[in-house]
Amino acid sequence: MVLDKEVLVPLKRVEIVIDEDDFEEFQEICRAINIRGYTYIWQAGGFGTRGNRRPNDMSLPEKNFLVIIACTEDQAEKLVNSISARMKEIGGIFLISDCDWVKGPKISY
Amino acid sequence: MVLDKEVLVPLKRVEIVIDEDDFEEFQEICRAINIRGYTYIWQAGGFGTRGNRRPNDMSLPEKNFLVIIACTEDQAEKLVNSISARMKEIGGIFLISDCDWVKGPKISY
Amino acid sequence: MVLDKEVLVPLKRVEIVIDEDDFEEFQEICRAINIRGYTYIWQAGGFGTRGNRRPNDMSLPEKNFLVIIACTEDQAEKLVNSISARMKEIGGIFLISDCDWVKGPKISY
Amino acid sequence: MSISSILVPAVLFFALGMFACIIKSDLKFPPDMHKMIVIYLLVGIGLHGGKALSEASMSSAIPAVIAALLLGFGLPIVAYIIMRFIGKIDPMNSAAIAAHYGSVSAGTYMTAVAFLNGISVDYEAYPVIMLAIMESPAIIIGLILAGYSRRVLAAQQSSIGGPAVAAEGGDGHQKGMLKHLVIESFTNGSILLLFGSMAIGSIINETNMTKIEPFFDKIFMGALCLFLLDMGMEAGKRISEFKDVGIFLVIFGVIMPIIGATAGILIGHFWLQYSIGGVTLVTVLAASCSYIAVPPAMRLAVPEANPSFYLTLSLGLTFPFNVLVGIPIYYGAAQWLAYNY
Amino acid sequence: MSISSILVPAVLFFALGMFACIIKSDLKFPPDMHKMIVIYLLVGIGLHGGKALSEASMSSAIPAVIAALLLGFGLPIVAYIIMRFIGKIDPMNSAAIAAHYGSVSAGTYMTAVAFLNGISVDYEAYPVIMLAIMESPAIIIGLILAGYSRRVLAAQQSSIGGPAVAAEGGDGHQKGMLKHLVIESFTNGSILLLFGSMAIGSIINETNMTKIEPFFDKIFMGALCLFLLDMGMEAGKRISEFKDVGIFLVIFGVIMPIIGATAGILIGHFWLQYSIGGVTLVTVLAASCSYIAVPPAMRLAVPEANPSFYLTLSLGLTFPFNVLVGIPIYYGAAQWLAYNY
Amino acid sequence: MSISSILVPAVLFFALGMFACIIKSDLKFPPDMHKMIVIYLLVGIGLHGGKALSEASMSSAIPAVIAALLLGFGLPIVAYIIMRFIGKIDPMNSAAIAAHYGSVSAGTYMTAVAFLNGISVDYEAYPVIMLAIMESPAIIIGLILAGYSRRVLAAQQSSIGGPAVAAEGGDGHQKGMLKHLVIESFTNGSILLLFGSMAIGSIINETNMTKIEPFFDKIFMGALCLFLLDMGMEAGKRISEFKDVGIFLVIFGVIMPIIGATAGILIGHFWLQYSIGGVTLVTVLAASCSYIAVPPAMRLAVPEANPSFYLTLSLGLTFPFNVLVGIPIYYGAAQWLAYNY
Ligand SMILES: Nc1ncnc2c1ncn2[C@@H]1O[C@H](COP(=O)(O)O)[C@@H](O)[C@H]1O
Ligand SMILES: Nc1ncnc2c1ncn2[C@@H]1O[C@H](COP(=O)(O)O)[C@@H](O)[C@H]1O
Ligand SMILES: Nc1ncnc2c1ncn2[C@@H]1O[C@H](COP(=O)(O)O)[C@@H](O)[C@H]1O
Ligand code: NA
Ligand code: NA
Ligand code: NA
Repeated sequence: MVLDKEVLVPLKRVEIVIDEDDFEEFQEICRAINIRGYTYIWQAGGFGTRGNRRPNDMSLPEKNFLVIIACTEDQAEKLVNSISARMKEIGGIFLISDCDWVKGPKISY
Repeated sequence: MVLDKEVLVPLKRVEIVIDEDDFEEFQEICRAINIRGYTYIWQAGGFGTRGNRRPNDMSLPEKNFLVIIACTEDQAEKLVNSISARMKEIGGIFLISDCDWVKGPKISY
Repeated sequence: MVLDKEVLVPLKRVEIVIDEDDFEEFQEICRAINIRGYTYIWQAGGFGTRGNRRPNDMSLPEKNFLVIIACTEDQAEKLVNSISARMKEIGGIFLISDCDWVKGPKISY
Repeated sequence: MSISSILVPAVLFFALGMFACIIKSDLKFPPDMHKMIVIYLLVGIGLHGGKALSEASMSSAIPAVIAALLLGFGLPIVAYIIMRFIGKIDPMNSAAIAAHYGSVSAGTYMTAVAFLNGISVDYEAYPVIMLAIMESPAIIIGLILAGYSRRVLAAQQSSIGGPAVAAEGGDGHQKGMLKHLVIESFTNGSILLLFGSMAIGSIINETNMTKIEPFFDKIFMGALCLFLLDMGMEAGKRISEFKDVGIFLVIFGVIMPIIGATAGILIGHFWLQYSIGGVTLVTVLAASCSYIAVPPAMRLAVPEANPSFYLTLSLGLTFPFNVLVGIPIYYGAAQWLAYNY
Repeated sequence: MSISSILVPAVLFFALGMFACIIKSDLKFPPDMHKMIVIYLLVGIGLHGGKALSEASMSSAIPAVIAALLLGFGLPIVAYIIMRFIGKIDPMNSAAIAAHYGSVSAGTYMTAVAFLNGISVDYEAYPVIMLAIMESPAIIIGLILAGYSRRVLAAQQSSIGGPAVAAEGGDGHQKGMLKHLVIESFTNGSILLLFGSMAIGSIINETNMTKIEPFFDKIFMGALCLFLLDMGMEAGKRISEFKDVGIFLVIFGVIMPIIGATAGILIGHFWLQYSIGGVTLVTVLAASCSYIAVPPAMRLAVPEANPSFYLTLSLGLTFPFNVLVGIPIYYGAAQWLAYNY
Repeated sequence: MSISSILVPAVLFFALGMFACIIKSDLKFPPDMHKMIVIYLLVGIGLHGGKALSEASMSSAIPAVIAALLLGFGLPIVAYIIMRFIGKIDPMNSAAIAAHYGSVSAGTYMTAVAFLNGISVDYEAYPVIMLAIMESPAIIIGLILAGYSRRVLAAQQSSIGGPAVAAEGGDGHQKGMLKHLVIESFTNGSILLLFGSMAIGSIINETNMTKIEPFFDKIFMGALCLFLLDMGMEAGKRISEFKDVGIFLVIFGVIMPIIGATAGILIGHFWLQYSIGGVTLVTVLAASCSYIAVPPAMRLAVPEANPSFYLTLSLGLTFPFNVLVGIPIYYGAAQWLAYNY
């Protein structure tokens, strides 16, 4: 193993796709359960149970937000509890995988 | 293990980078092999065997689509069979990793 | 195991979030340590130790670049050595996870 | 009216846009450019209308308002009946499509204004109020029709032993949705821009109006050309989807504007008694079909309907029909009515 | 000055934008549209000013330059003192906010120009130079105030045994930052556009100017309306954040422009001896508060300060105050001064 | 022609843009703004040209068409020979660069029009047809040159025992590509806009033209300034890449437009027998170098070539050379020819 545990922190990588309109609520949930960092990409397109969602359509623009969160398993569980019940009602997906956080001067997970 | 298997479905996470011009064909392939959901980000930039691809260049705009698919291993295999031969001919990358799908009311994988 | 090792190359998937202004330097580092491919998404928003970063704010636009790199563990280690010390000083995150590269005619890792 | 006088630049640019799309040209408009021009055009038409209204008598605007509501509530019901009982289209798609035909298209209206300008024909100030008013009623009717259909469907299902869940859930949902959509129809961006700039146009004085007219008036017709160039490309994109829509709906997409136009021209001429130009505009409003305000509303309110149906009909068929063929016909008919009745 | 004459279209569109935001309309401007209009407006105002300057005497511009520097360096110090000693605001936020009030807002300036145009009042060419000059000094003062505060804080901490790291690190950092910001204040996009187009406006001949005036002059006032419509929405977005800012700062956001205005009007009238229009513009510059150039500079130079504070004050409070209320008052005061002293 | 008369605003804004880039200003144009202005300018120039053509005799346009094809096919061959045999540049880069110099730049053309307008010099309607026609031939020549080079390279390699795979694969590929590029050259967005608006400009009547002229004609020269401001920044970005390009190509980037200009001026004066203004425009077309249509075509057709080479030459060198220095020289030469021969 080249990269040893001195520089790596094992975390969960959460990936959420959510409707543009629900992103504000998502942010509130994050605040409530004290998520300390996330990255989002607005204007993602996609396909799912509701068919195509095209961010640039003139008549029917539908935008997805793609959110990436590196967090502890604990926080991931909290997120699952606060969000999962509402996912798919409000549309989108919620994936969890493993990742390693490379240590740096500041910590935002 | 905090997050137990009751709420999680183990799936494959497929990540593809493809030229803007080939995205339509990609969508047809997905339809053909019955992929039930994907998310895409248009206007991604990148660097690879063909050098820099800059989405905002005035004279030579080259856009990548970044596609993320959560699917079963079965579907991932079908994707590999239908696409992998053509990848790199048409440019781009094709990655597969493991992820867990957090269950919700609707299923789009 | 459906997808066998004939078509898959196990690699590291590196995911970096970096300030727009530091992206050029990041590219130089990649050149220096001979990274052969990456994909980036400009105009990502996010939240972290410096609070919200909003790419579309009129008065205070702050853009993150989200960079995805598929590379060998060796290269990932070089990246960690060249970048990790500077991360969080210049802002952002640095995640590493496992992935499989689906083989194609050309190789850019 | 010679041939060259009906060669309205805006319409020609529309045709150019469709042509570009059909020959698969790589010509593309930045999406934001479209939004910008729309904002500009709506403000321009609002200011112009507001100024005209401030010079007209307010009380004589009332019939226009009533006519607008009548058309807005009536036309979607007619459209729904035609689709359900002649075309045997399923209820949810019928409701969603009907709402589009009850509402209006500012693009079609502006093209008609350009047409009248090109042949130097005057028109009243009131149709612009109708434009602003007619955006909303059809949305509400669409929602009511969808609610009604859901109940009927549920009754059918429960009578054959199926679950009535959808209708129940739908019912509470329906009320919240109605409230939501009513609020939305007043806070909708384009309606707000239209009403807001009408108000501004009617209260500012001559000096101030003169300062902003070069931007909002003088260059308006030229900017409209770029807008229609883009619209031509948008319409062209939809043509390939005709086959999915089915033959009945394709015919409907041409017949329905003519039915609307007939209602509009009769109301405009016999009741409102406008000039030829004014009657033409009322006719165009009644014949036109929304492609901006209604699609998102129906997507939300009637998720069961297939967006490809209403978008193809509205953008791919009725809009081009009105712009390329309808307007000169409606004008001709208004002229004929004026001379004969 | 009748009621209808102060109904400046640009200001009414600003109000419309705020209204749209308050009723939560879905009206939105493409972000790039804002940037485009800003580029256009800055070039337009620069060309116009440059042409006027080329006809004016250059030596009489010197007092304007000195006045601009005086206001730019002086006002932020005044603002800082008020916040620190009356409001007990923490030093870093005080420094960052102070910088905003020392700098200027081209949007406010242009609205004032539109106001004067609407009532056909002339003004001197020099204030546009002041606009270009006043963007930068306050940034430097902000940085100096922050550096001073950091040292004071560090001294306090070390005297109670805490680490003085921040101040040390801060010190070397401070010098690099000062250099960086000074360079930046000359290469800043909007300053460059202003100075650049002033230069171009002053050297091109009449024929060439005539060719580009339809674009940069004739349609200017109309385009300004769309700009202010957007600014209204931007300002509206910030209103909900008043509560986080605290009562003292809200009051400060109204008092400080009045203090600036007082300084400006006195300098404009007694020292520069401009006409009523010119005095109004100088007053507006002194009263206005930056929301474009200064925020990113302070974010970089004073990361300890809370951006929500300075943005809410500048965009949500002082800008609307100046546009809706301030400008006519400043004009009235300039008029009163002119007739009485 | 006094100094102040050659201070064309558009050119000055170009210089300002380059300056902004050189001093590393943070001034940036939204990418969509560039695209919008380009669409607007192409339509404007097309409409204007179309109107002029409709008043001119069609048969006398034929020599212009032939001249355009001659220049479009001939210049890239000249360029290729110079690069291959004098500069010893590798064949694929030579082919790709050659294609750029055979094609034209609408931006350069419009700057020349602005220059002529500024000094009130008239010009014929035909050069705008040449502009539209000359975009494509060079692309085809570029492809043919690349195909030829591939075969030569393959022959060399196989004679020294290497594999000839590239050439074989390249050959079938080549034919499909040629067809693809020929189709593309007719469906290309800017060509379509030019031809389309020329057609529209030539068929609409006077009344209709008058309605759209304020937008497409009156404000054209001002909008062109913003376009060139942006082009200045784009050109400035490329300057740092001169070193990678090598000394020969840098010289080539200045010599080649002069060679093109010489061909153009002789054809324009002796064969086409245009006025001074018309000859200047033909000269500018021949001297100009594509940076919009050709780069993507060459990227596709000649992937072996280094894009940094042709972009740096075209955008960073030849475009600024023509805009800042070339146009007045070409005009002076045309004047001299007119008076002496
Ligand atoms: N299996 C999937 N993989 C990736 N993204 C998905 C998947 N299913 C749904 N999505 C995303 O979630 C959005 C909403 O899904 P839905 O609500 O099912 O229409 C889609 O537009 C996609 O962007
Ligand atoms: N190793 C890699 N990691 C991430 N993205 C890659 C990698 N290699 C290629 N790409 C992406 O694929 C695009 C096309 O690659 P290529 O066809 O090799 O030029 C690039 O512009 C990148 O966006
Ligand atoms: N835990 C996290 N997960 C995902 N993204 C993060 C996380 N922490 C920080 N980021 C991203 O990194 C950017 C800079 O972080 P910071 O420098 O901590 O403000 C943020 O704006 C986010 O986009
Ligand atoms: Na209608
Ligand atoms: Na100030
Ligand atoms: Na040429």
